[in-house]
Amino acid sequence: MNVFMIALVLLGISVAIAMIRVLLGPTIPDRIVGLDTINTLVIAGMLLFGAAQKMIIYIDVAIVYALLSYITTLFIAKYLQGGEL
Amino acid sequence: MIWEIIYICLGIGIFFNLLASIGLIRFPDVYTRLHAGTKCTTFGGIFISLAVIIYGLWKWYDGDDAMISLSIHAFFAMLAILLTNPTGAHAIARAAHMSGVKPAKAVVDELEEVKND
Amino acid sequence: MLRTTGGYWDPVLWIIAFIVIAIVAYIIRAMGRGDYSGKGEQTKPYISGVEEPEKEMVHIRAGNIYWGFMESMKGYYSTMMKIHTGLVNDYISWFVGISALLFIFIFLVEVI
Amino acid sequence: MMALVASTVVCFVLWLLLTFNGKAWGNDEIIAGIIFSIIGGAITAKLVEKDYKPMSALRWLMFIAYLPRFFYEMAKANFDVAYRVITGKINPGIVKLKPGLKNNLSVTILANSITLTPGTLTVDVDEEKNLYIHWINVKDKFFEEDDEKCRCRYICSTFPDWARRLGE
Amino acid sequence: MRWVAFVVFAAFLLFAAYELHPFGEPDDSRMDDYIISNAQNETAANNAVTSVVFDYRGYDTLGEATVLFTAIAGALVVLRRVKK
Amino acid sequence: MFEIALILLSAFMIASSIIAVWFKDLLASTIALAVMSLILSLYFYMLHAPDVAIAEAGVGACITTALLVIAIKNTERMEEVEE
Amino acid sequence: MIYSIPFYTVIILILVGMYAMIFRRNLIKMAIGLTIVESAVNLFLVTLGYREGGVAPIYTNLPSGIKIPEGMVLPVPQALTLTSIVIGVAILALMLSLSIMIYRHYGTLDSKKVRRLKE
Amino acid sequence: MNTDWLLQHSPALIIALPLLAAFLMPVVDRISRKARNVFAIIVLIVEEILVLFLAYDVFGGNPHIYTMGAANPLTTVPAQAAVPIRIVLEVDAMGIFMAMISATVCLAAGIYSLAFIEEEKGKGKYYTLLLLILVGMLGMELTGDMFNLFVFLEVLTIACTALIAYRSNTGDAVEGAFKFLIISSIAALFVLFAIALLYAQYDLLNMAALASAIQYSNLDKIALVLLVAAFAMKCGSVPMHFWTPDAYSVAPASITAILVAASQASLYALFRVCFSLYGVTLNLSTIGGALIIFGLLSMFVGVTMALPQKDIKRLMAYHAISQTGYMLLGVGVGLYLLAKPEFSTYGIKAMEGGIFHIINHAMYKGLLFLTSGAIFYRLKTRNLNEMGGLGHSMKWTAIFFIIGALAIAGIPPFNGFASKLLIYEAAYKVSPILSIIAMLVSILTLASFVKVFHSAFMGPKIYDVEEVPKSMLAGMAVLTFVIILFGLFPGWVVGNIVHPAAQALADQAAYIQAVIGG
Amino acid sequence: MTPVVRTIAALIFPFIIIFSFYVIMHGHLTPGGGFQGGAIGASAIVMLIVAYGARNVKKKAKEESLSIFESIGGLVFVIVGIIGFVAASSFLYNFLVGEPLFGTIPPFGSNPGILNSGGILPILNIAVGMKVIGGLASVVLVMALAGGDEE
Repeated sequence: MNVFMIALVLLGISVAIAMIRVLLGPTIPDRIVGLDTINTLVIAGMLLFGAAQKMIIYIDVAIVYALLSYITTLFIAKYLQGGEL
Repeated sequence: MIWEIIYICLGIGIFFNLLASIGLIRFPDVYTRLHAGTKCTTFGGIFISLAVIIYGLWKWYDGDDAMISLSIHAFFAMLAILLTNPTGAHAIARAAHMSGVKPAKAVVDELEEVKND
Repeated sequence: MLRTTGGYWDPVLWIIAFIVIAIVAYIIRAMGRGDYSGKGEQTKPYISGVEEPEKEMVHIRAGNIYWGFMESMKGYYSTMMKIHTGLVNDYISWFVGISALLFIFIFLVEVI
Repeated sequence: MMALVASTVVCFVLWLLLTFNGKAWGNDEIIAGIIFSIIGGAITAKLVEKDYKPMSALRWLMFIAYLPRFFYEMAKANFDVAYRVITGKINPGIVKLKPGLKNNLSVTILANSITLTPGTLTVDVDEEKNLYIHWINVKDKFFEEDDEKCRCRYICSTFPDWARRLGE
Repeated sequence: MRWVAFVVFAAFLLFAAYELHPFGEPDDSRMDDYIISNAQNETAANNAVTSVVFDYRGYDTLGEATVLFTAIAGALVVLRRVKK
Repeated sequence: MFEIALILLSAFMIASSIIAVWFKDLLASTIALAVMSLILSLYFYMLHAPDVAIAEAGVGACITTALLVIAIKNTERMEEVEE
Repeated sequence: MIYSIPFYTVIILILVGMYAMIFRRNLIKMAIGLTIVESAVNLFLVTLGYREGGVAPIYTNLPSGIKIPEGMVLPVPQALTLTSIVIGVAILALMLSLSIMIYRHYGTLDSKKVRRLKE
Repeated sequence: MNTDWLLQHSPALIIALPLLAAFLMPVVDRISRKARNVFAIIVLIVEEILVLFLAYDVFGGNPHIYTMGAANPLTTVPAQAAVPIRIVLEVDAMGIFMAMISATVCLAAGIYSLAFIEEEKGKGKYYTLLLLILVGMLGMELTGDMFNLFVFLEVLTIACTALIAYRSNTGDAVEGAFKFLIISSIAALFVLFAIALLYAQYDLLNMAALASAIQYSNLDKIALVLLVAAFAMKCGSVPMHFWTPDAYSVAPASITAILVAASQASLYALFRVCFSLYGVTLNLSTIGGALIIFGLLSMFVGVTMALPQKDIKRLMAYHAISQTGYMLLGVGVGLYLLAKPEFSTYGIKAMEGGIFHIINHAMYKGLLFLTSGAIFYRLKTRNLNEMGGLGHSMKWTAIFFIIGALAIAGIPPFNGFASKLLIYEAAYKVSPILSIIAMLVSILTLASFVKVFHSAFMGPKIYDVEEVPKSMLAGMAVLTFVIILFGLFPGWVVGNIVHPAAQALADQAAYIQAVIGG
Repeated sequence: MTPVVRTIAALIFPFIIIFSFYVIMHGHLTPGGGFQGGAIGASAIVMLIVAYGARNVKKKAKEESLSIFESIGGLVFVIVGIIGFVAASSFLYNFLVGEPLFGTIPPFGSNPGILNSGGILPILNIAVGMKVIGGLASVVLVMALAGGDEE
């Protein structure tokens, strides 16, 4: 089996643990921390899958996520800190 | 030889990512969780990207021309993670503090003191 | 001329018949007394000595029309009003319910 | 104008890197790259506040010199977190720091570095560019110190100097 | 009552999933095979998905662009400030 | 491995969608929806549909959350408790 | 190997979304439910197009040894999904702007209170 | 630029022209108000002419096929492939019949809106969205591709939603729009799900190719149920009709007239699915029975709910439901009888009745909504209790209202009678009870319109108002003209327009032949 | 937001924009296309909205001009379609295949990708990209401004 795929599945377990935080998190910031972690993990997962399949063009998706996941965080943070958008 | 380097990089990356998740569960409040969630995932993500970059460079060296593109794109992903993750953590921490989440077990909170003045 | 399964329907014939009847009606009307002016006492309403109500009161408002019909079908209307809740969730559940019924219907027909 | 040229050049370099696929670029890629870099540069120059200077080559060199040090601190930070995750020993608090930086870029570099280095996390930045830092392991010695420089050293070693060199 | 309808609905949808072809083995792929084999010749594009989106089913994309345009015009209409 | 990954992802998607529906706090629902969209994008990616994955990334990661947060900002955050 | 787990996932997601739309009364929660159903249908389209061991139908820098056309996933469902995603965003934007206006006029998002129009 | 060339490309042009105009509208809107109005009306008129031009050719007996983006638009199946690959526009008599309705109603509503929609911020957007509704309807009616149908359904839905909420300064309008949107998007999502189920089995999206391949497996049945339920909800058939009065009553009157045509586009899609897509391979009487039940319920519940209404537009909206019931009854009876070969002539007659009723209903219900809009324009209220005595001052409106009301109640010699007669006779073959209920509903319809007429136009003069502006009267006059025309020459209309449409719908083999075989 | 967030937003803004152009322009070679690139580009503007505030963004990019931009995208799409049957055979016909501009037909099978290919696809990609950037950015901008007080 391809080593990258094994790494991907291990990352999946990591995502599972992070999702418990999204589920439990008593406050909204806790949940965003979980979301942020899952974001990075998914980016890593995308890189791994692209390498595992040797598909060069797939890596673009990871870049998109790496660039855009930040905006979600910012939006919710902006909501939490109050004031108008 | 190169496979071993990739294994090590992947191992470190996976280890720290798992550690980040466990840290998220174990720590008591947002700020400490952010320590785990930011530092470890960034570090782990960098190592996983490094594994992919090394893999790409190796294949490129072996004669598959287009594989360099894999490395460059993975490098961009890594750069983006490196730039955005700490900023996101900063934004969350600030928002959390402004929305009134107190650091648990804190011995000192100078920001709260400033706000109260 | 529109041919239906049982016969036909022609509006031109109908209009001709209508015109003929109208002419007949006019003729009958013309046979009446010519000196009737319509301005006598009999045209005024007489409600057993009570004053004639104001013009705007005479006009029957829409809410009162067919009051009897509604009253006699009270049971039906109360059910209908109960169904028309105006709740969006209900609208969607009706869709789900009807699809479920149709599912059962279309699969049962196969069985029978 | 300066901002337009700078952002166009940055965009063009990024375009070239993105479209590189192991062989030299074709003419079509270069032409499309120039056109789109100019458009992208114009949009950037129009929409973004121009409060950061185009970095000179020296700064880039310094940045490269900064990386190993930064990387070392980051690795240390991770082992630190690992230690705390496993043992659960924490003693957190939020402290104020006056690094005395002037512009936004240097503050950004410092804040991000602090976030990624051992035991610290930037929580807020106020108008005078003072940082509020969540410190996972507050030491009492920190409060006994009066000198700001020394206080900084406890938390972020020499990073303020690096940030000043890189950003100002 | 709602729950009964919901459960029946759910049962039939799950039945649909049960009846489908096994995952990863489409029953029939005449149209897609034709597109994969001929996309490069007919539309001169490497990406078969893009050639489907903009060439074979370009009309759908026109419709899709119209949907977006409509929704944005609609949002502008709904949120415009009207004198009371 | 591929199958295990798909099963994991399916479980995550169902879990996050249930979370999104279950929470009373709409902001938390939004976050759960963002997680679902993220996992969905990875799902598309692993089913070899990178085009769709990019679209879902661009939309789900940014636009959907932005719209929902703005809507919550202009209305109210908590779902009213059912009596 | 896995018989059809993705299909069941899709159905369960649709049901979760429908549950939100039938039993939840908050309008924004209903919009979230609609988004979930939308995502489920998108996922369904893509899973229909998956072919065992196939790669994306893009010829740029393919790894060697891919058979054409058996070694590629079906492109049409992906195109349909793209269209469907755009439509989903459009509907979400319109729906949320409508709920903002509803909140402005009614002061609530509870669908039980938002029913001036009935009978 | 010869006629043949124009005729060949007109299916694509019919949809491209309003689309182009809609995209141009924000630019034209910047020039001046007058330019925008003139532009909109000219586009609508040209559209009407194009549709009639194409209709003349199609009713002459040759359905048009147009393949988007092919080297030769007339070849649907490429040389190496066995099935159609590209999107095919399939213009047969039924499709162009619906397109005529849409174009006419949009033209009337466009003229009417010149004065009716107050000059405020957003009238440019209003015309943009009106043109987009037209695009959506025409796209649904002319396409021969399942997914394309879905896309245009969404265009129609979103444009309608935006226009229902056009008066967003009232809470009612927004509420009605929200209900409409959520219902429509649910319906559309399940349509998409059903399309995916069909695609999964046959790897086809073209309707004709699907029709020739369909095997009526269990999945097909599920897809059929979802399609029928979704489209029945979109066209406002009874157990799922609740959104109809909400949406119809709050929209501006000109939009309500278009909404009637829009829900008929959904009705068209329902018929297309039942007849052309599933066709003879399925036990026609099954789904025909379901349609008859839907129709009966719609007729009865619609009209009885209309009687106690106090809001004039809600009342008319319930009547729209009840009239939709007639169409469903007519076509359902047709579907039911066509499955039995010995009754097939009755089946065709019933379908003619149902289809003739579609165009009649669009015309007179559109007219009635426009008159209610005229009342609203002057009185600023929709409540019947506050009206009265308008007949003294608004004579033309009153006359138009009478014509519309008599037509909807099926009083000879107006067009409503002709189509209802066809339905009564054919429904009698299935069961006499159906005819009796249909006639009863007709009487109740008359009764409720007498109520409206009495409370709005009769009685002493209460309000001192003037007649509405000329352009509004012109919009109403267009529809009145069509009603009287159809009322006077029903035989010609049925023979030359409705019968080919019914035939095109019933004859699945010819449909498949036209797309794949030709 | 704080200067830190603003600086990082300003730093990665050109990156997102140029990446969006890359995705739009290479739509016929790599995964992506008009819609995806447009969504990314709109996200860049959304990021500016969240980092700098909607009002500041509105001063530089009005929503009216954004929607005109969007209309132009739609117009280009329809006009390309109409040219298809005026100049060639049918609506949306790919009339540029074999022409010097965008007309190179790539070799069958795996190849490194030629930008100058795809017929009308790159033009339509750009049109849809313009449309999506303008549309999504303007809708987010309008909704973000909707909550504000009357001007």
